[in-house]
Amino acid sequence: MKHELIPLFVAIPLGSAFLISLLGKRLKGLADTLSNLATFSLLFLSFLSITLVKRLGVVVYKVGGWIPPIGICMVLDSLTSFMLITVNLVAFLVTVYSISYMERYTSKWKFYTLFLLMLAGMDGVIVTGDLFNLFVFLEIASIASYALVAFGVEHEELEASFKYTVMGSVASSFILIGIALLYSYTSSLNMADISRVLTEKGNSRILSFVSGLFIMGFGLKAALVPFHAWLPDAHPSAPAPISAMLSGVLIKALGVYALMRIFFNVLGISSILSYMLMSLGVISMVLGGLLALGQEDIKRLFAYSSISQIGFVVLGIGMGTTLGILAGLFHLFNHATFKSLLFLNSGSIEYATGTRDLRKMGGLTAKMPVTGYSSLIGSMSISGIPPLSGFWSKLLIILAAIEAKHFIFASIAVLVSILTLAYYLKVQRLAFFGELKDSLRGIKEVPLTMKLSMIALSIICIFGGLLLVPGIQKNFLSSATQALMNGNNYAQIIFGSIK
Amino acid sequence: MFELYALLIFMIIAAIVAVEIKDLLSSIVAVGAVGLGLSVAFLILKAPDLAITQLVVEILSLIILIRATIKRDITPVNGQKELLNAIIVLLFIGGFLFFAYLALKDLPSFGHPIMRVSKTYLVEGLKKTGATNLVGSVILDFRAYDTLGEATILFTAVIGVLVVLRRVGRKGVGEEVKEDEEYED
Amino acid sequence: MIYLMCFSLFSIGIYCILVKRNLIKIIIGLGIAEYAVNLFFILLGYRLRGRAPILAQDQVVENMVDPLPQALILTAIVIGLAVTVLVVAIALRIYEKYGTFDITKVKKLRG
Amino acid sequence: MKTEEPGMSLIVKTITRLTVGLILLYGIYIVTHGHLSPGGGFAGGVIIALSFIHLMLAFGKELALKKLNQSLSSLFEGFGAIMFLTIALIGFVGGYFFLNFISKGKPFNLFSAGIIPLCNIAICFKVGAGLFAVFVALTLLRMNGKKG
Repeated sequence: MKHELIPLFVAIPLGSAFLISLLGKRLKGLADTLSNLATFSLLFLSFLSITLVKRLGVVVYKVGGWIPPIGICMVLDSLTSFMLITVNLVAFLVTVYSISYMERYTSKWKFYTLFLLMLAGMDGVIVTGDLFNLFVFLEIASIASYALVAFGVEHEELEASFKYTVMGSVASSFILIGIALLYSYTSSLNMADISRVLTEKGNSRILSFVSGLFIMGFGLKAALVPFHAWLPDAHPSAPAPISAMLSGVLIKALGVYALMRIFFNVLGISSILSYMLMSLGVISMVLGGLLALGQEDIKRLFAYSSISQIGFVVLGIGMGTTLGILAGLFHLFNHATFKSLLFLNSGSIEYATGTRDLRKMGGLTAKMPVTGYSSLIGSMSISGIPPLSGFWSKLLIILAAIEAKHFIFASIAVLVSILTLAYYLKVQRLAFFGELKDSLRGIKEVPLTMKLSMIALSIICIFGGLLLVPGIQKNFLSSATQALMNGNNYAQIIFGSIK
Repeated sequence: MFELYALLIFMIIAAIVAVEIKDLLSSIVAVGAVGLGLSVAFLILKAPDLAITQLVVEILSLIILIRATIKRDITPVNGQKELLNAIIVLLFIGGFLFFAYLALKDLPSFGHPIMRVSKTYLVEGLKKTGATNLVGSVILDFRAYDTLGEATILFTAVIGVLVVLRRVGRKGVGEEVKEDEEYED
Repeated sequence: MIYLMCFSLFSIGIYCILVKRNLIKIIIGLGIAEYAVNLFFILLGYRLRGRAPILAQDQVVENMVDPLPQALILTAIVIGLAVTVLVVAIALRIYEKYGTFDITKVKKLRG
Repeated sequence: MKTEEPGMSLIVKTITRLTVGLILLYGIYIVTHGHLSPGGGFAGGVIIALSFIHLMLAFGKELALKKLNQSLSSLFEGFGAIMFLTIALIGFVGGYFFLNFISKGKPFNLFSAGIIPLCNIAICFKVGAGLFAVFVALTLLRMNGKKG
């Protein structure tokens, strides 16, 4: 098991999706078992991949046996395995949650099929080393998510899904034009090869145009602020496990990861670009936070808060310093865990009470202790209360901004953290504390599997700060940061490990 | 290359007609003209595989679009156009085209691609894969992984359509809804 | 020059998506934009007086056009078809719920 | 369209009867010769789906559904998908994902080019069945919309 590990990240979810679509209708329970099995094995493989990277360095897999510029290659480096762990961890816990939650919807097997296809798309995007292949898998994940947003087939879901589909397709066309231009300019599609040719050719106008196209395209997928309009509709409308996946990992895998990979390793980051990313991040942070404050719908509030937190991540990564990238990646991981936890909580509330309106809730902790306390942990973590995980990553982002002499950005980040605390306190006060409303007397705590995954996620939130302990940090975060900081040496590393 | 220019001008005009005409059905027919023009353009550009595919795909999507609109609300939309919105969009497009114009100067000129990597496909395609259709050898051998993705996309869309067209989305816990009844209510 | 014409076609599609207020028109705009992108990619791979990349019996490789963009665009056409089918299905369901394709009348969501 | 009488007029039906077989044959030709001449699994699959759609448009949905109902078509689709992935995985066992593991044969023969024709057939199943299933679903929706 060396190189053969890599294609499994795509083959396992695809194969299970096809099997479920064939047999899921006839055999009851197969869909549940198979998809849980698939996501669990993916999680296991992701952890395995870390040891593999540690032992061998960068691993390149040649699909079909063709040498990379001719064929497609898959690349496993430390950033890849970091992202794989983030995605598959959330995916596994979400599948466990869905076993009971999706009983509320019809056609569970179609849900699992689409879910696994989306997962395959995300893993494919992360693992690939080829630009067009990245686009193809990005489309798989996007199309699956368009359909999943409309899973409830009610008015709002359909409308949100339409909006999401149209904006997502526009983003895809921008990305495709960017790829076409790069192909014509360098005559290659392999990311390492493109990077090599670009360093030889030096800077040119076409590169800045392509950067603009990619920022528009991937920025739309990542919901950075001028391009965020679809997110507050799409994320709340989806079923809760899907909201957790969309907010928790999809926008990161398709948007932020692709941006990082392309800008740092392929195009090479310049100071203008870095400022552009940082200012996009800051605008998203502020606007997302302000809009979240005014929301009454719990899932909508979480969705706006996602925009704000993605702003933090992009700010950290955009700084381009070692500390900044480290902080950004750390926050990315933390946000994946606590935002999916919060969305799962909101799903539990909806499951038990049937409403998403904050004004109709109150005193839920008394009736639903697991949901109540786990959401308390999630909220405290996202608003940066020590010693929970969110505190450490936000602290690091602010420290990195100060270190890089961006004092204005640092102070804005502090202010937005306080803003975050404000609106999460609002959620806690309205939903979980205070008087229990009469209409909610009869509610019960949610089934076991839903509790299990919420508990697991809150444990990760509590101990997330441990990732900064030197021994763990070196293998997990720092090496991922190093992969980005290598910049254009990416090409040499890839071609070096092909032999 | 005169015919290509003529074809592009035709496509642009057809596209403008498709966008601006009030009647939805005529608009769909105009977009069909754009698509078929594209198919001919592929033929001129020596891409017969694409011409066939574009032709059949265009027919299929036209059938689907026409069945979608026919006998539905095809009353023209004549609500007050938001002029400001249109102006902003036009400005944005103007800027986009200007930057595109600047950037396109750096590309290799039309008709002279670099073809560093793809020369290998041409020279070694037959020897390595045994297929005389070199496009076929690229999509199903050199880059078969992409084609797996492509097939998966279509599969995803099919499942997605089936999901979207379900009649009943939600149900109570423990309540049974027969699969076949989902579509027919 | 011909590239720029292709970009104008793309812009028409984008204009249609952003300005029009009818679901079917928006779908049409998506289609036009996608055609333009596909055409652009093929234009990039064209060689003056080139041959189609299909070997004849003599098996001579001479001045053939680039096969790689053709293979990629085949994939892109499929993606376009998939998106179109999905989006038409969604639009039909919206029509069924609201009785109109007009987006100004379809507004349950606030933002 | 009157509701009592399924399908279109007599002329359309007659022409359809004559052409549908040809279209189907053409689709099969395109698929099997995908590695020799333009075309391939995708275009052929769409043509095959179109031939069934043609039948359905002309004769109304009942007849077409009798020949190929929806669950059968989704079965075909899943089958095509699994076949494609299996081809990929067999190559995987032999060393690489998507290794072209069958001998290449002589050029210009129908049986040449290793896995390429097999992949074409797999894609054809998938595309044809999938698109037909989508069309059936859309048509069924339309009928329901009228009722409600």
